[in-house]
Amino acid sequence: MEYFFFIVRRLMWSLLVLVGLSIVIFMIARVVPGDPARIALGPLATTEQVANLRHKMGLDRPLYVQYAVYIGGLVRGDFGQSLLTQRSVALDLRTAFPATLELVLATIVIATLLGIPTGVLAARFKDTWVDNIGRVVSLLGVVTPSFFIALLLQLLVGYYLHFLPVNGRLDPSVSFTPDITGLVLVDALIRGQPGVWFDGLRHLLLPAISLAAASLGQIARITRSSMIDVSRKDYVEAARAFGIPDLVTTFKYMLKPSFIPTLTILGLEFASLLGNAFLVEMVFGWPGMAAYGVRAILHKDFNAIMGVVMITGAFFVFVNLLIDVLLGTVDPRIRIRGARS
Amino acid sequence: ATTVTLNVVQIFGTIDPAKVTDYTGYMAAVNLYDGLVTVDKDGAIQPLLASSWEASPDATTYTFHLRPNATFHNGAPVTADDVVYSVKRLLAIDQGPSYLFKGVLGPDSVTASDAHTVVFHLQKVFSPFLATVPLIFVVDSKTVQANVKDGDWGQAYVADHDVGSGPYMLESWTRGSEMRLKRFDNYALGWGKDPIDNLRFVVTNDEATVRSLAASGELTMTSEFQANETYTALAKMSRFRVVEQPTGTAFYLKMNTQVAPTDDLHVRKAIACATDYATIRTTIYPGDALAGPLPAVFKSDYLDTLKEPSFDLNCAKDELAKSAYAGKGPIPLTFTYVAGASFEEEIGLLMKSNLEKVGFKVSLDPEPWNRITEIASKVSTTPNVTEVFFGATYASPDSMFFTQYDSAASGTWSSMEWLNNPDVDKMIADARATTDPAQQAAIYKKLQQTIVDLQPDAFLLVQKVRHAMDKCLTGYNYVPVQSFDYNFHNYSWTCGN
Amino acid sequence: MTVSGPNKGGPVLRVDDLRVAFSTFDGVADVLSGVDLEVHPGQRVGLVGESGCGKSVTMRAIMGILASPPARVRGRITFAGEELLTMGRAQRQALKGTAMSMVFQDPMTALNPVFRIGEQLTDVVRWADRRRGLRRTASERRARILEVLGQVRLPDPERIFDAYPVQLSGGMRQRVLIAMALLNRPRFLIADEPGTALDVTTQDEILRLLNELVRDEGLALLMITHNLGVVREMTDYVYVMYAGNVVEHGTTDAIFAAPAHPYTRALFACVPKLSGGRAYAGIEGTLPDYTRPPEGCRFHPRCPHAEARCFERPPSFDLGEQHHSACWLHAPTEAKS
Amino acid sequence: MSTEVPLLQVEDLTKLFPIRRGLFQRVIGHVRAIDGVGFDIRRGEIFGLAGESGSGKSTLARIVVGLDGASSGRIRFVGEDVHTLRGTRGFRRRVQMVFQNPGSSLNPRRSIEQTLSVPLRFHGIAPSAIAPRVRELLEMVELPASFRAKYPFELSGGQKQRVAIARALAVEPELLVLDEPTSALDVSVQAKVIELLMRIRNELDLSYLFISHDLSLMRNFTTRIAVMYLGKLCEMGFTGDVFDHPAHPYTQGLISSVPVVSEEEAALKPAVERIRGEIPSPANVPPGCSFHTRCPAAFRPCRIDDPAFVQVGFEHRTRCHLFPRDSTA
Amino acid sequence: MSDLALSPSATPDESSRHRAWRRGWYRFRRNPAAVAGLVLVVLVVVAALGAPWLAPSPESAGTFVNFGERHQPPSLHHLFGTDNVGRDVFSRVLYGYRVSLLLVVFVLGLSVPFGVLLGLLAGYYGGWIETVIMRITDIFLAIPALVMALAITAALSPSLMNGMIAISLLWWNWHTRLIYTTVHALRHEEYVEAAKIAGASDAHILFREILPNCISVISVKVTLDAGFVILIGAGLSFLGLGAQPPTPDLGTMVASGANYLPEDWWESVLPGLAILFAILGFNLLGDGLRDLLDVEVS
Ligand SMILES: Nc1ncnc2c1ncn2[C@@H]1O[C@H](COP(=O)(O)OP(=O)(O)OP(=O)(O)O)[C@@H](O)[C@H]1O
Ligand SMILES: Nc1ncnc2c1ncn2[C@@H]1O[C@H](COP(=O)(O)OP(=O)(O)OP(=O)(O)O)[C@@H](O)[C@H]1O
Ligand SMILES: [Mg+2]
Ligand SMILES: [Mg+2]
Repeated sequence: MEYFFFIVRRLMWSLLVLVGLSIVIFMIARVVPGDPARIALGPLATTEQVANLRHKMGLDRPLYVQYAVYIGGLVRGDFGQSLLTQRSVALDLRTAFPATLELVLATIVIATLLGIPTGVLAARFKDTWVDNIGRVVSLLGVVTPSFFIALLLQLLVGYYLHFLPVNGRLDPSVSFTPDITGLVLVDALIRGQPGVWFDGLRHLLLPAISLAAASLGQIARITRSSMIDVSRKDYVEAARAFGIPDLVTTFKYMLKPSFIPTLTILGLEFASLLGNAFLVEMVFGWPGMAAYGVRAILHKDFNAIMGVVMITGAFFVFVNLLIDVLLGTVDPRIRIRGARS
Repeated sequence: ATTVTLNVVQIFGTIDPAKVTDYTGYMAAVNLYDGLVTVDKDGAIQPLLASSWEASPDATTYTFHLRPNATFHNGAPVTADDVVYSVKRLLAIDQGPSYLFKGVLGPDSVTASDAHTVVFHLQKVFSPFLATVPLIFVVDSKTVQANVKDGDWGQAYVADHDVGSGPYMLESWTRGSEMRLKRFDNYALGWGKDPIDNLRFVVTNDEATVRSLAASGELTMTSEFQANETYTALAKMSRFRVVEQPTGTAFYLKMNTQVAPTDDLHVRKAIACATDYATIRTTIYPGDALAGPLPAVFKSDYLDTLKEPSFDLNCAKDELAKSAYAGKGPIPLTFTYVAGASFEEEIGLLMKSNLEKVGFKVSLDPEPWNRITEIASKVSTTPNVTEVFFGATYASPDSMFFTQYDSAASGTWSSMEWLNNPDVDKMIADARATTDPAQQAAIYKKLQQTIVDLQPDAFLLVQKVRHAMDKCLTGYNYVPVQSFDYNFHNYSWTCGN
Repeated sequence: MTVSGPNKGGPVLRVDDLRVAFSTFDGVADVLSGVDLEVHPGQRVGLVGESGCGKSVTMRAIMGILASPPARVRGRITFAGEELLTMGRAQRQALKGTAMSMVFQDPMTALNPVFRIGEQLTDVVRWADRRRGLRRTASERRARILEVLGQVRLPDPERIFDAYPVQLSGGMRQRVLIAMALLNRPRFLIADEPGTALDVTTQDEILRLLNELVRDEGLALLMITHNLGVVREMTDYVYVMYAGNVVEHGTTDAIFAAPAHPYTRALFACVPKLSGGRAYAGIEGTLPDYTRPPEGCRFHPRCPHAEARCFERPPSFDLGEQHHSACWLHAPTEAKS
Repeated sequence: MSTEVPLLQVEDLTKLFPIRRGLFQRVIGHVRAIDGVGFDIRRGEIFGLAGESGSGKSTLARIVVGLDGASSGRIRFVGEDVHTLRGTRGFRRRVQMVFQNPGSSLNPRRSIEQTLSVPLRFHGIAPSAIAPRVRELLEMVELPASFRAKYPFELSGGQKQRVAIARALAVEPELLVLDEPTSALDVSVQAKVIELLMRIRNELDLSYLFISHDLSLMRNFTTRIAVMYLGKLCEMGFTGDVFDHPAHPYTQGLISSVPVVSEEEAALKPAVERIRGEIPSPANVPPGCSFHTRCPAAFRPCRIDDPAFVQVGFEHRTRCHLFPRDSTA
Repeated sequence: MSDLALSPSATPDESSRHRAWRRGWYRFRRNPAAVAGLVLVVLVVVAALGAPWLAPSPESAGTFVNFGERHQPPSLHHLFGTDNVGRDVFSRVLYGYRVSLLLVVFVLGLSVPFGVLLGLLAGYYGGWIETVIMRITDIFLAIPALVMALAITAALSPSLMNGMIAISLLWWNWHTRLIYTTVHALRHEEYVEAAKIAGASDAHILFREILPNCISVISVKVTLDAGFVILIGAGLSFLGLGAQPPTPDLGTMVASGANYLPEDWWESVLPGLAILFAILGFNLLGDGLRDLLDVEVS
């Protein structure tokens, strides 16, 4: 019960964070020099046309009224009109978000599937060559700018080896609209189109790897250090002293508790993953939210900027909420006491 | 089926013909929609939905006779009522090209005299009127009316759906990444041999991506905005050829004539002299010489006695010495170009390097395009110098002069000179009120000389349009209006399927 | 108090000249420099000494849980006639938690917080079974666990089985730790300061429980503590340790009756007595730095009786009646004179 | 009974800590960390406070030195209400504290001199007088003057505790609160520290509030002793009386569970049944006599009524139904 | 473990501070990664400070153009080749380090003191001060730094200065959080309470007792941050929102060089490696310091 309250409290707090976020971003968007009405009307519009549109868009009303209107819209899932695409931002995001989601999910899968074993191995063979290699690889992942990895991969795998495609989500010859979940790989499976699935995978690989490098490195590092921390705990010594085999001690008695710090830090790390997605999507022409957002920013498309930031923030907050729930499943202390220890 | 894949460097904002303003938007619109008339490669007006038309002698009434067999993509016939509705809708929404018709057309100016005849009653004489008609695209009034929400003239619906009669139909559109069109079999003008069946516009301004798309065989045609290196790289691939044509688009350094220091004619002349035209034209951005405000494609109105400008740092120093700002240390100068366009940046760097040699202190401020349109709206925020391309929106020198130099048009990116010169204004108005081509030409030639003397711009070059395209793709011709050259009805695929 | 003689078919555990060194920044820390001790079947042996004197290191060396760099272990540890330090890894692993078992000190940290008590105990049984080739069903194992949980007088073993450590109080966890040690019916048990983290009353209870269990099961016990009172109440035989050396050992009665070594005597003098009287004083100085231990008797820099001889290491002198002291004061010649 | 005003008077002191639960973390109850505690400390005396972990000893100490406020009740220092004194330099200066953990009671980043000069600086001692005073303090706790420049990591536990004592003495307090000052030390070190404390008290005429759960130590060190259980005093009296004739079953149990090193001591332990189980959570104090859940002598009334704190001998009081109010001698 | 065994056996003439440093240096030296990090950082700093003397073509960092020598591959003459306007990439990289370090100094100089101060206040005082500060911090933490920096620079119009301001606006919260958790753990340390009893003022306690104990955490975090600030800054300029031409910014160089991939790879790959080196250096150094000072900074 306390755990349930804990989650509910986190949920409410998340909502509050989002409200705060909306205020911050609304302020930023409104102090931006630039007139949305003029932008909407295009370069040749007359002053009179601009004034009319400003009125129609409510830009001549006091700031708090504008904010109230905006929030009112948000509650109904309405992010307003994009100036650039001339249609509802919500609709734009509905196509852009799944693309980003697919990329981020693939990234997380790659990063955890490779990162955790790397970290565990490095901790298990601490100070040996296994550890050294693991540490170098994970450090390189962390310190290399993701856009640089993306460029290098494009260069090596795309241009020189002609191994994998370097642009977009699907081959131009493939005509497929992911209209069920929005995720190409999932929708292709549902629709039973293995060709499309394979093509989607080929397109997904390089962006996902570029993006995963940093998270992978971070996961490996955290896993390693928390495994080492855990390995100094009495209960690990106890497991050893009771003759429980090394493998079981490592993968059961050490790994699970070491998930606790790993998960906690990953939640925060997720923000930088989303940030990097912005760069990687640009490099690979991935038609996701980040590409949409950067374009919105470059074109001062206010509603779109706010929409992107809000969705990104909500995504981040949601993931952290999810992590809290996961933490609860890993750590009975949270489940029982209903608080992070 | 043949598919043409080409890259566009900006995203499609809207495909609503009443709201389209930009080059990219017209690429879609010209394929999805038809106007009453259109423009050919020489800027001449050609029949489209209207098979013929006539103007009243006083040039205030135009009557268009519609083709009887034209249908919209949903099969409904194109009627005079659709035309009337389309104009009303354009004026009511008051975006897109509607500014062209301010004071020329009112909501009741257009009437249908029968199912296939439309009459335009102009509110005043406007000689370039016929040249503006290609921008009025006809929408299927029934479908639009059926989808009106809260009196929005169907904006929400038309934003996503094609309601035109053009040669291609919208198949799918992923905003920000690609748009696919497919051929409209029952197109009124019919189809010749080897038509293009499918069109795919891929949005990317990344040179590397364009090259890799080309290398992998995905790309049929590039945009006209690629970097030199890309054209060179593609030309090396056996599949491609680079098609190059002179255009009606000129590339200017627009100088703000109302703020220091570019309010001084000598400063402007100094900048013009310090411009390394040859390097720009040959190395950075291939183009033809431009002597004055008007490119040479406007043959009959072009003043051919103007001298090509030349790069001369001594001249620049001399002019600067004559200016009011001389002798007070380096003269600060703001210089803006479109962020992300590498050739514009290169020109900026070149200009900075040369200008600083003669006594300026240049600050380079790349800005995104939208931001440029924004800062252009006020004298005080308009930079001293801005790199700007300008091409005619409709096939008349009026488009070049009015929009750039008339004081009535100031406050837009195309008039960042803020010229505000009464002589210039008068000449433009005179030309508009004349229907006699010879008289018009005389006025335009005088106007060109006047503007050159005022030096509101450094005239960099006439753009050459360059596309790398598959050798099988033929039919490309430059059209001096918007992106009308991307009307794929004119193209064919000569290699069979 | 049962006094079990040292020679009932040989010792269960015999430690000979155990030396443990750690490499550290300051050099090599010679923590244990030749520890000898014996534990006989059914005997309860105490290992007592100040904090940092090497008690836990001894325990870890015996259990084989010293991390091998930085520790270097030499000497001989014989368990039930078998040499532990040279035996195969698997063989040694097989002994842990079965024939020799241990009770951990800190009930708050020795249980894994993210697994249920039952699961942790089951693993202990399961892996021991596997190594011993024992085939037991899950329910048999569970029955055994519940039995032992009952043995340590935990109320409602079923509930404890399904509980997480956080749900138990310190005293209950300490009982679980004892149960864990007893699960596989060991012959020999090491307890490192059991219950010191608990309150006096609880500690008292735990010690009594342990004492009873050891006696009922006929176990040999090596009890590590710094509390002389506990030693007196819980053990039959005592080793007193100082700075990595056993300085005195003998039956509990003998040592408590007449502590011989100056260190032991000083230690006794420090203990406040329930009878009051305030007659106690500390020991000057501190434990030596193990990287530069004093030569000879390691206690001599703090010893009021120190003399030239003390720069040589004294052997263990027999004081009779199972009482030995490693001090030159008790050298036979000296003793006679 | 002396007529002199006691140094410290604690009257009916209560300290509640809120317990928050549920969706909005509302206060659903209170931990009664201290519940109606009253005692006096006389000038020059060593007053011992014993009890199991969680019984509220540290909380009481913190309130006495003014680190925390009480929920209700009153503390007087030399007759003056501490609420009016609290926070003022005057009171601060007169009551000082030594903490339990020598490892954490010295700031690892500050040299011994810096640590010792803090109280001096903040009690208006002239900067020039600080250095000599520091030296004097070190000498008082039997540390060489060279220790001034050292950092805590270079000191042994006993040495650190001496520095902590020196810091407490810096401002010449009258009462020193010692919260388990030796429980983290070895017996050998403990003996030295206790010796020091005794000497200082004699020299400076100090009074101590000495908190510990080591009863043997209490027996040797304190003048009077109070035993606390779940926030309440259950027995109080002169040390000798309490040890020789423990009245409360809890006190008896405590004493009997002390491991001792000699037969002679063992004989002193009351032959009573052991105390069972562990101390209940102060968030959930049993009704009636709070000890009844563990008391070997509990009978019906214990579960219902909270016994009064009655006199069972000369200045010897206890809180147990075995001693009804009228049995006062 | 007891620290008794480690206590004073050093030679008497050696001050204890000195000994602590020596011991730290010994541990540091035994960590090859940390030494490598130190070397890299020193190289980067030397390159940045010495750019005018080390760069073969210092004018390349300024308004210089030479269209005759554009896109030259690496050679002895141009170690890293030339870029699209014929500037020497190597020289620009050296100057680029100046920009990166300027960014680091500015951002951390602005945000660390601010963040630390807030963290101290929130951690020490608790109550509503804590609630307000930490909740605001949480809001800022919920926004990916790069995304927010993008939005802010877009608002302020792109330039190096605005980029720095944007990043600073986002950076403080990490320090607030870190210091808050540290202080939160420290505020009930007995030495803090002892200082209170001794009558010390809040300012004394905050800045003399608590702050010094946060220094190792802060210094490790700052070192690691230096790398991440460079990383974010590079990302920002990669998108065209950071330093503007002709400022020799490494991120911008990668971005504009990317237009000439794959043929003229050196224009983006070499500046990219240069960024990598700097970040790697700070990270290795930070990790080394963390091991050395044994602190937790996540
Ligand atoms: N892994 C290690 N590396 C270096 N030195 C160590 C290590 N483990 C223990 N020591 C040292 O060995 C000495 C003895 O430690 P040990 O833990 O055996 O003491 P103890 O007698 O158990 O003390 P306590 O009563 O405090 O538990 C200490 O000085 C300690 O510093
Ligand atoms: N700040 C606090 N908030 C809530 N409860 C508290 C707080 N401080 C103390 N308590 C509770 O008050 C009770 C008494 O605690 P206190 O520390 O005074 O006990 P103690 O007798 O000193 O124990 P120990 O011997 O372990 O030091 C405990 O149950 C404790 O949990
Ligand atoms: Mg130990
Ligand atoms: Mg306490």
